Amino acid sequence: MVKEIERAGIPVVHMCTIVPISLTVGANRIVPTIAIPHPLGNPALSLEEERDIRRTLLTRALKALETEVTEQTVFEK
Amino acid sequence: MIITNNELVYSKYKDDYDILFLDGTYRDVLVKTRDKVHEGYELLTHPLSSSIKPNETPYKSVIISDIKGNLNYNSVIIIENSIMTFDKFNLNKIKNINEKMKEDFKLIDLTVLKSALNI
Amino acid sequence: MKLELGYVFIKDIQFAEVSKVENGTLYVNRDEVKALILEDQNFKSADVELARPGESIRIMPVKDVIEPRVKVEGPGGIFPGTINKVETVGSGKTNVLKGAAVVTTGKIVGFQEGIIDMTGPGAEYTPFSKLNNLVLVCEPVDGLKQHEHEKALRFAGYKVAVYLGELARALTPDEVHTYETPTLVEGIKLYPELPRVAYVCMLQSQGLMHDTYVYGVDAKQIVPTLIYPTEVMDGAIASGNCVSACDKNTTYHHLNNPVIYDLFDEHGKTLNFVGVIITNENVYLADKERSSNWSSKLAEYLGVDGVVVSEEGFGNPDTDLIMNCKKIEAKGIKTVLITDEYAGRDGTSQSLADADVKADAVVTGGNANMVIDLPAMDKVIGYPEVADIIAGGFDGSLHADGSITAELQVITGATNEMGFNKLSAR
Amino acid sequence: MLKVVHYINQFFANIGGEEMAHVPAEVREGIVGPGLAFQQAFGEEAEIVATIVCGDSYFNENMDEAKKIIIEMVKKYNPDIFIAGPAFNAGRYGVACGTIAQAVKDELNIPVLTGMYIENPGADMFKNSLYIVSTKNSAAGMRDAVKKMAPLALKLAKGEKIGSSAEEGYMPNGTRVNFFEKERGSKRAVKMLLNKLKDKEFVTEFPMPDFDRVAPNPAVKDVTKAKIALVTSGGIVPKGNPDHIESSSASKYGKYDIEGVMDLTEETYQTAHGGYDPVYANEDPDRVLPVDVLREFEKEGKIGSLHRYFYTTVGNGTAVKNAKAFAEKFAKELVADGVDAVILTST
Repeated sequence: MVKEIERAGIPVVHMCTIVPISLTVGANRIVPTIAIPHPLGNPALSLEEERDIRRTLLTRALKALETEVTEQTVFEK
Repeated sequence: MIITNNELVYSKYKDDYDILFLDGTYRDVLVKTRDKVHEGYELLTHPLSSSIKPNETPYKSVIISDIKGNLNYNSVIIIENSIMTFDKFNLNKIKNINEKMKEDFKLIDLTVLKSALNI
Repeated sequence: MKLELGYVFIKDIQFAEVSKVENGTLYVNRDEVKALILEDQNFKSADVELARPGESIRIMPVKDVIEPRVKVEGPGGIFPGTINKVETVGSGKTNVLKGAAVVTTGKIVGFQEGIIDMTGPGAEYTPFSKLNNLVLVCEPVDGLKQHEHEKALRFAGYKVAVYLGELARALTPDEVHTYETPTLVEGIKLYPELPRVAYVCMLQSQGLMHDTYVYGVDAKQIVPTLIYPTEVMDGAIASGNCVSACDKNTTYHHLNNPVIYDLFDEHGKTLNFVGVIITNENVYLADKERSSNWSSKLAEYLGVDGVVVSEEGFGNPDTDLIMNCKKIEAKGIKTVLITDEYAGRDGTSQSLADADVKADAVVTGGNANMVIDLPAMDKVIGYPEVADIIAGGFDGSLHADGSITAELQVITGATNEMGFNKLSAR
Repeated sequence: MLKVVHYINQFFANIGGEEMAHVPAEVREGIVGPGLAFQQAFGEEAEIVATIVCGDSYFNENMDEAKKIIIEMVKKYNPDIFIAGPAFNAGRYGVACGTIAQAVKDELNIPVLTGMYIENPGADMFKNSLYIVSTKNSAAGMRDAVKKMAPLALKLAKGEKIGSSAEEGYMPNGTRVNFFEKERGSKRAVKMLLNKLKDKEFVTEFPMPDFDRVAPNPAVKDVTKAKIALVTSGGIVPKGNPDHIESSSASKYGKYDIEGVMDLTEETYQTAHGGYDPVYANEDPDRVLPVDVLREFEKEGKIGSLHRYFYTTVGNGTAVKNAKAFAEKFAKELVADGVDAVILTST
C-alpha cells in the first residue's frame, strides 16, 4: 500500500511497529511505533501520557516528511 | 507457557507447565498465540507443527516463552503467516470426525508437542 | 564410495507356489508373506493383495511404499539400523526389483489420507500407479497403541520388501548403473574446473507418524550431518511419515531420491556432486534455527558453489526451507529450492507459509489444493470406509457410486518435494 | 465460424507514426495490417470481421470518450473474441490495448486477449486481470506473437479451459495453475542450479511475493502549509462497520469523512481488523488512527490541514495482494484532492 501511494507521487511516512515488515513492503520513510495492538498509544499509561507519546511520534513523522531521503530510512529520533 | 485446546495436553502437563487452556478451536489457539506474541512473548514452537492440515485436526498446542520481552519479529511473521495459511483451508472436513478420531488427534498433538518438550 | 546398482526389471506380479523372479515376472507366495507379517504378534491377521498398472483398483489409506532391494556385495544390508545391523552401506553391489513395490496400508489413527489409483485420472498424479504393487493389509490386535501400531506396520513393510529383494540376490541384472562419490579432496583434484554442488535433504521429524529414520535414529534427534548419496540408495534413510500424503517422502522416494540420481547424471560433466547434507524439520523453533545454521555451516565447510534444497511436508517446513535458503545464500552459495504449493482451490492464495527475496530459484511440484475427480474403481484395497474421511473436504465430495471429488493432496506422492514428478504450476 | 474484432493503433494501420497519433477511432470492415497474420493463423476457424483503428494519443487523452465509442463499435459485431495489439514495447499503445480490452471484457462480457512486451507499462497495469501474451520488445516479434496469441484466442473464444501461463504463453497473473512439465522437478532443479551457477538467465517456477521498490518522493517543503491525509491498514472504521469491511484479506477499503471530528472515541469508531487483539484500538481508536493529535497540530499550525477523508483497510503487512489494487485507486483520489503528504499507520 505504502508503495502505491509513493508511486502516485505523494511523500508518505509509514508508522508501524515492525520495522522489518515496513522495509519489506518498501516504505521509504519509517517511524517505529509502540506495539502492534496500539501503535500510537500505550494503555498502561494515563490518557495525558499517551497523548504525549502520540504527539512525539507524530512530530517525528512530520519531521520525516520534511527530510529528503534517497533510500529507506528509519527515523528513530 | 503452553497454549492449547487439547484436554489431553492440559491434563498431562498442568502440574509441570504454565498452561493456558482454551475451550475453543484450532484457530482460537492461533489467535490467542498471536495476541501474546504481539504483547512481546516469543514463539517457541511452530504453530503449524505437524503436517496435519488445519482442516483435519481440531487440536493445537503451541509453546511460547514464559517471559515477556521486546516484540520478536520472527515470532510475529511466523504466527501471522500461520493464521493466513490456516484461513486458506476449507473447514468442512472437521465436521465429519468422530470421537475415536478426536482422541487420535489429541494424541498426535500431544506427541508432536512432546517432541519439543523433551529437548 | 562406489555402488553398483543392478536393475532387474519387473513387468508383472503374480501369486504362485514359490516366490521367485522369472522373465520379468515377480511371483509371490502369498502365505509366506502373510506368515512373515504375522511373526509380529501385534498383528492378528494380515491380507496380501496385488495391484498392477492399469487395473481398476484404488489403494487406501497408504502408509508407505517400498522398493525391494538386496545387497549382493559389500558391507551391511538394506535398511541398516532398522532391519539390518548398523553397518555403513552404500558400497559394493545392490540389486533392485525395478518396477515392483510393497505398499503398506493401515488405519493407525482415524484420519487417513493416501490414495493410489492404478488407473484413471488419479493414476496420472502418483508414480506408484506405474508399479507392480504387493499391497499389505494388516489388522492390529485389539487395543494396540498407535505408536506400536505405526512401528509394527513400518517394519512389516521393510520385512516384506527385504524378503522380495532377496529373490534378486542371484539374478543377473538387466541393467547396471555405477554411482561413485570420491572423497572431497579427490573430487577437487579430479574436477578442478567444475562447480561443486551438494544436496540439502530436509527430513520430516515431528513426532508420531511424522518421523524419518537415519540408520535407525529418529531424525529429530540428529543435528544436520553428511551422508554419501549411495548410502541413501541402500536404505540408510527410511520413512515413518504417514501424514500429508501428497508431499511426504515415502521410503521408495528416499531409495530413488531423484535429486541424487539427477545430480549423479551431471557429476563429472557439468558439476562435481560432493554429497548430501541431511537436516530435519523439528517443531521447536530453536531447533529450526540450529539445524539451518548447521546445514549452512556444512555447505560452507564443503566449499560448495551451489546446493539443491528439497522440502518435505506442509506448513511449518516452509519456515525451515526459507531459513536454509537465507543462511546458505548468506554464505555466498547459490540455492535452488524444491517445494510444492497450497495456493487454494482457485490458485490465488499465497502458496507458502514463508517467503524471502533470496529464494529466487524455486521448483514447484504443483498446487496441492487443486480439485480432482476420482471415478469409482472396481476394487478397493485397504479400508474403503475411510474414503468418507479422506474425501470429506467439502460437501458432496464422496459420491454414492464410490467416486470422489477431493483435493490433489489426498494422492500419495502427487506433489512430491524432491521433484519426483513432472507436475508443476505457474 | 468464430467472429473476431481486432484493435490496432494508427501505426499498425499504416496511417502514420507519432504525427498521426491524434486520429480518432474508426472501424473498418475486415482485416487491416497485422490482422492478416492472425487470419492466416486462424485458418477456417475464425474470421476477423472488423478492425478498429485508433490513434494512441487520441485514446490516451480522451480515454472515457474513446472507450465509449469503441465499445459501441465492438458491440455491433457481437464477436466471440476481442483482440487488441500486440503492442510490443509501445507504452501508450500497450496502455490503450489493456484499457480497451478490460472495458470490452467488463462491459460486453466478451473474451479478450492482448499482447505486449513485459516491460510495457500496460503489462503491469493489466496482467492480473487480463490474459496478456508476453511478446518481444519490437514489431520484429510479430510472427512469434501471433503464433502464441492466435491459439490462445481460439481457446478463449470457444470457452475452453485455459492452461498454465507456461503452456499458453500469457504473463503470470498470480493464479497458480497445475500442469505437467516435460522433465521431472529434480531435473529442472539441477538445470536451474547450473544456470544460476553460471550467472545465466533462469526463471523461477514460483516467484516470491513482490519485493520491488519505489524511489522516495522529495520531502514536503513546508509541512505547516501541507494538507496531510491519514491512511491506515489498522482497520479503523465508524462504529458498527457500516461498509462491512472484512476482518482479514479485505476485498474493499473504507473512505470516511472526518470533517469536524476532533477525537475518535469508543462510542464512534472501532477496528474491523481481525489481525490483532482489538481491545486497545476499540477503547481508543486514536491509538491506531491519531486524529486527535493531528487536529491539535492543525490548530497549532504545525500542519496546514488534515484531509477531510481518511482511508482504511485491514492487512498484516505481508498480505499485499488486494491492498495493492485498491491503494492504486485511492492514491489517485489523494492526488486529485491535492493531498501533499500521507501518514500511513499500521499495526
